[in-house]
Amino acid sequence: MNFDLAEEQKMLAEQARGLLGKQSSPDRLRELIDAGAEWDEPLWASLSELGFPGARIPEEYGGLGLGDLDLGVISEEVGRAVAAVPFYASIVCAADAIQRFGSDEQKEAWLPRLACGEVVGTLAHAEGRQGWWPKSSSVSCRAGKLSGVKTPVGDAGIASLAVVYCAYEGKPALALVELDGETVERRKLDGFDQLRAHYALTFKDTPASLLEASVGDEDGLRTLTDRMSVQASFEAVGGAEACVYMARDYAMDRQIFGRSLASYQAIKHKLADILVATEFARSNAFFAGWASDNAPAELAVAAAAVRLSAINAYEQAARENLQVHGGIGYTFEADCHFHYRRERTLAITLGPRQYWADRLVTHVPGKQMETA
Amino acid sequence: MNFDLAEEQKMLAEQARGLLGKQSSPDRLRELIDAGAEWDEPLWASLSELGFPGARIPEEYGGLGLGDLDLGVISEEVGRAVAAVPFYASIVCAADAIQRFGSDEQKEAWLPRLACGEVVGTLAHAEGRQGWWPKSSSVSCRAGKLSGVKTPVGDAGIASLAVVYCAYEGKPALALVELDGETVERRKLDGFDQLRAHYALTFKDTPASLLEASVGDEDGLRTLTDRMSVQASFEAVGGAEACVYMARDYAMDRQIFGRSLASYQAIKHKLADILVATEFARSNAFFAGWASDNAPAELAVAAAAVRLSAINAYEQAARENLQVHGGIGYTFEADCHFHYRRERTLAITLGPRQYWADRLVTHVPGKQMETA
Amino acid sequence: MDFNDTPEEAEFRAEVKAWLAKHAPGHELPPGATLDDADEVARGKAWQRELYDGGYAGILLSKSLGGRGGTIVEAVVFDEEEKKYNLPKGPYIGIGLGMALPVIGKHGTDEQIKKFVEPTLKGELTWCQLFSEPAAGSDLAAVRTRAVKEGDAYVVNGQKVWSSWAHHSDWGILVVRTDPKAVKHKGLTFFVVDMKSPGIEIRPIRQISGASDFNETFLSDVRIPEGDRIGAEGEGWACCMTVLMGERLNQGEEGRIEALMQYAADTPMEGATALDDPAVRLSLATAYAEERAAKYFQARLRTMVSRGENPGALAAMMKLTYASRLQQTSGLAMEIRGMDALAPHEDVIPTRQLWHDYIWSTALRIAGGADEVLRNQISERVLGMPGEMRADKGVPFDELK
Amino acid sequence: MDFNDTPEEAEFRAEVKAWLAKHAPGHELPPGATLDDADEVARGKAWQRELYDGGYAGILLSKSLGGRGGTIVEAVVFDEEEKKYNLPKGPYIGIGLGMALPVIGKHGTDEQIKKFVEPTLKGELTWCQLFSEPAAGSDLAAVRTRAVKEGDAYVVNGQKVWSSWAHHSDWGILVVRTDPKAVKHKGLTFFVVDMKSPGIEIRPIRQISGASDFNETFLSDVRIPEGDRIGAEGEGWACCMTVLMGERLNQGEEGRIEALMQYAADTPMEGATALDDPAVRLSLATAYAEERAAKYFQARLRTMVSRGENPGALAAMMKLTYASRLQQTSGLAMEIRGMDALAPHEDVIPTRQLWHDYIWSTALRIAGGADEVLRNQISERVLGMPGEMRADKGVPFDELK
Repeated sequence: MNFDLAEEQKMLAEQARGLLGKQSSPDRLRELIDAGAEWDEPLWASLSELGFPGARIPEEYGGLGLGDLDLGVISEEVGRAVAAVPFYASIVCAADAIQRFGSDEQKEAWLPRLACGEVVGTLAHAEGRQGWWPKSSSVSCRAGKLSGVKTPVGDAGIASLAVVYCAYEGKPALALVELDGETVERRKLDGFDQLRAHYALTFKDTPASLLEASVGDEDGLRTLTDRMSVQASFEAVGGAEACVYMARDYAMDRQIFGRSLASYQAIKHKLADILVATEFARSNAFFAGWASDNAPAELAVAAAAVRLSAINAYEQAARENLQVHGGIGYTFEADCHFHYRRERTLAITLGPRQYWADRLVTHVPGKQMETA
Repeated sequence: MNFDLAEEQKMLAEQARGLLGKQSSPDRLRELIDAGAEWDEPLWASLSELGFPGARIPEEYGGLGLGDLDLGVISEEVGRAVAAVPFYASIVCAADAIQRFGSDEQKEAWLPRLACGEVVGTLAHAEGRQGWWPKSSSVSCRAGKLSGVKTPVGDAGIASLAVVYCAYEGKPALALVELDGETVERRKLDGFDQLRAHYALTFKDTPASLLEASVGDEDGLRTLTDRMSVQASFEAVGGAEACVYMARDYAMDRQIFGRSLASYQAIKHKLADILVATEFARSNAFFAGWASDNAPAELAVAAAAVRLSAINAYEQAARENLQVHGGIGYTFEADCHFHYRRERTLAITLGPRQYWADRLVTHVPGKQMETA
Repeated sequence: MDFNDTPEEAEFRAEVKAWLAKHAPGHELPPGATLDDADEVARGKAWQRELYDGGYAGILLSKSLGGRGGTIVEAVVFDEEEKKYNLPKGPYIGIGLGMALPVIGKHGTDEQIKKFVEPTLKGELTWCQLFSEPAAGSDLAAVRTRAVKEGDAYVVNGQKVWSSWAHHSDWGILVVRTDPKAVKHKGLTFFVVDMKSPGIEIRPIRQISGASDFNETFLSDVRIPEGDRIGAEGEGWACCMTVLMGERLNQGEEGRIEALMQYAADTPMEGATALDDPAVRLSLATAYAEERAAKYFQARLRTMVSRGENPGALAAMMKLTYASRLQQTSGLAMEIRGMDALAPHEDVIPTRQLWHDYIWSTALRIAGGADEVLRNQISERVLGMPGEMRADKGVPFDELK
Repeated sequence: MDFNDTPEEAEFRAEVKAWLAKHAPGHELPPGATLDDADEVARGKAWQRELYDGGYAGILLSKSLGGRGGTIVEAVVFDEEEKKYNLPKGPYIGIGLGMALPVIGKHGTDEQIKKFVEPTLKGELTWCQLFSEPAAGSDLAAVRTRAVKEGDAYVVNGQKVWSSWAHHSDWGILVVRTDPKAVKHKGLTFFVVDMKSPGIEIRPIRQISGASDFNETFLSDVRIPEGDRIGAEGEGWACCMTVLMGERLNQGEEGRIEALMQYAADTPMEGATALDDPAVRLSLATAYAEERAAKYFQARLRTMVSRGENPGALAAMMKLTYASRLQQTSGLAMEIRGMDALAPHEDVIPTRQLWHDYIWSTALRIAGGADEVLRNQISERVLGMPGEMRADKGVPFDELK
């Protein structure tokens, strides 16, 4: 029994944190927002040089062939920095979908280009108010052509490839679509997160190639979302921890009524509780990352548990970090708002709490209940 | 607009509080528990002398003919003292049911005796695990005879009269039953609340008289529970306030690390939050009590709102009062435990939060949703 | 207890309704319009002038000061009726009526009253407040902006923050330190300052919402005539208390949770709507119960005020709960709607309102008494618990670290 | 990261399994049995003797002291396997192994080690702790029980509370004040005391649960020989820290929330069960996620310990969350079951367990570090935030009010 990261994983985290700390500072984030940028392209190039996008992609497809937990430590650092890169969309979602459901040809065509960061992909699952993964998709795939609307789709402005959740012969399926053609209309939406752009994608007889293994594989699609949950939860843990220490540092510096703000029990206990929530969420994330590779039968419960605990932790952390900062936290010049907005993105992108509660209860060992 | 109790109501509260403070001290409660008593009979006699049981019963039936808000201020004092009297069972529930659904004969037969406290009544609605008001009751009423099991029924050991929720010709109904006959088996249950006994009642062809107006009147039965909710919520508000001030007083006295325990922000903020919850719950109770008499169309929402806020307040108050007391709070000699147990009784007797959430959402003006 | 109007109240309401029906429609803003600031201020002033002419400016202000000398219930009734129209009501008007006039009325000289009250009531004079500083927020008495007497004027240097609409205000109410050798609360003095005075520089603060309706105000050798000092030197803290203790009985807004219920009902979910989900129902019903409680609690406070009682720190309960509830429920509603709430595809308006609320709630939890400060007030002033241990007690300001 | 046993761990587990299969069944308690206290203690002692003979008493205790000198992982493995049997394990054994032996081992003399360690490991000697006092709970250093040296003995007077099973223990570990002129923490001294000494009177405390497994212990002129002092005079606080800092890595129990899910599933609700209600699901799933997190967090701490790192205040997180979770979820489960949970009609056992948990959680939130104390520890020791302002710092004990 050894429940800690391996040395190599710690080095990976350190490397990622070092790079992101240098290239993705809060001032850089402000610069990007001011420029209306959709992403931090130079940062993505640097991350790609070090092989991060390809971390979990098999070596035969140009990746490093590492595991889910390794990817998790990178996701955590991306979350800590609120980095404006399509790591989640392109790697956690799109590359994973291709890896799990694609044919050899599809893998050969796309995974190497995703692994080196040259191509950015995304996964288009939501359909507006119909939900994040509507039971039956209104986007249809027929005879190699895709039609319908997916919205919102994260990072779809910089992606040239989308894995699209659709209906094929009445069954749920994933299809690969190149976004640069004329049959795709990309409409940038006004979004809540200033560092992750979302689009509405309208397909009109757009050429698409099915990921054959996905057709009708509902369990497989749920496992894909489990795996997305694990990585996004690592992101949330990184963000939550950043908030705790940002608040702590501010409170230590700030004097109020002749005392350090950090000496007030209201502030101490608030941060203690959030630290507990964060460390607990991290513990669930560690297990989920481990189970994802080593105990797939436990993944459903682990992914649900980490989703519920990580989002709770990040929600508290993002809100109370701003609160501890007081008025200054409400200014664009302070760094609280990046997390305050990103937290909502993660919470909502990961699907409703109720979905995960159902998934958890249904899969807890010894229980034989139906999904509601 | 005047949103405060009238002078007479304040006097009523003061009178009740004075009497209960004197006769129903914590030491008296300990004495009753030690004696295994089911109630405080002398206290009930004193309350009856002052006319409290008959407060809301019309003057023509020997009561004082006061309103729901008046009854509420008495309920609040009963809750503050955790008094071991069947005020809720006999007056809030049984007498109200008879008053609302009984024939003139039934009212004449029972209300005067309930009003003067000579007879104790109770309302038997729950059926074990089937819930507090099962959709279709398993207790049947046929040709003036009642058969089946009701459990648990509060104060049924001291009651000689029960209003029983049952099925009559397939419809929900209430029936009056005298409990002292041989066809009723009363089994005392081991219960959580040491100051309010609960029984299982088994009826075998027990003579019963229907409250005719109740037959099939589902809306009427729901209104009855709304009215029960209002009064029990007042009880909860009284209990919650007692807890806040008990905790405050203890903290002011207790020295820890060379300072008053009350000077710690963790304690101050905890009690501030509970006080807010209590004052808010009281505000909802005031409105609900007022609406119950003056704006019946608003009762459903008001009863649901006060149930949700009052139980939340009392739950927090009962738990944190004990916490503020530390180790001493865990002893029988301290006074925290009366509230800690009674709070659960009120929370659960008032039915599931979900029931009230449904009732509220369904009745909020402008909404046209179905009850789930 | 009675929720209905008394006959007198009903009469007043009828009178107000009639007056508004005649005068308000001409001042209403077009629905959904975004005006430029100058236009908004001009419209706000015009409506205030209308109110003045109708006898409804300063309902609570005493008659001797030129107000109506009305009751709290009349103010509430007027407010309820006025809210039925979409009228221009900005802080530049509200600060004058709610903060400047009470302090001038109580601590000012007859000349000052004469100079400021009527023009403010008429909407001719707009106000901003210059209280908070970067190192003096919750701890307002820590202000460092200095005023030094030179002849018949004070020379003021320092920096103020969180003054709303300073760039569109005529005058400011200002608290500064005149005696750094005195202990913190004792060395403060209160002024009114002409915002066009030389040496005043106003810079917008960029907020996390994207808006810049708050400012930083830099004061460099600003000369304020002695005649614009309110009260005596050293009376600044008492003046601040007059300002801050003003009626805060209007905190919170009703109807928010009903709107969220509607939002949930407009969100499809597995053949029904999100509002049919019991977990959603329970969350929204609980929030609704709290919102209703706030409404009735407010009514209790108003009843107290109408009897001449001071609700004191009880009023803090309204703001404390409103801000948290706004944050929690707007965040929750985004989750209920799901991904469409991150970047709505159509029907953008209600979702934008949620974003606004979710962001604005953070400011609300801080401004006008942070959550933690309000909990202190409630525990100390309502429950009588001990004050915080202070390291600044009795220490001259310039010896504090 | 690996949740599986290493080959060495697997080997140890196999060995333990085999040993337990042979020796444990004879010591198991009949299911649902309630024994009288004396019988329970006798059985507890017998099982401890069996452990000793098998070489499993004091797995973590160093070999030089007569323990096994095993690793934390071995202790965990043994614990996991032992828990599969319903064995008698009372505080009278646990306090000896977990509190008395570590402090005697670290601060005691060779004679003391010789006298106490082996009999305790063998289960021949049982222990209670005499630390808390009515005015010294969270603030343990405020103890007032006095010891005055007279010749070669100390005469002790005072009152201790919350000693569990004091009436069935042979010896007690005791902290008292020997120097009231010294500041609070400095005037304390640590002793072991024979519970049969004249002058010791033990009275049961009546708890809110109805049980009386805790005691008040009154000490009146109790003479303790100098040889039973542990460490030097004034070293009492250091000894207490050794006791209290002992591994608290076993806080919390798994499987609670699964049991509540089953309880909900056994509760009918509108044609389905309570577990089918989404609001119930969400509450229980969230609690389950926290319980799981605690399990893996504990595993992280154990990994730290197995590397010789000290988790320090991190361990407080386990207890803090466990106690609150127990209170919340047992209360919630009662609501889920509804009125039957107030006074069950049949199938009483799971409901009684909930009552027990709901009551016991209040004790857990206080004992061994109240919630508020643990939050202080986490913020100060893990986050490095400032300590509380203290009025007792540097003041001689007898000058404190």
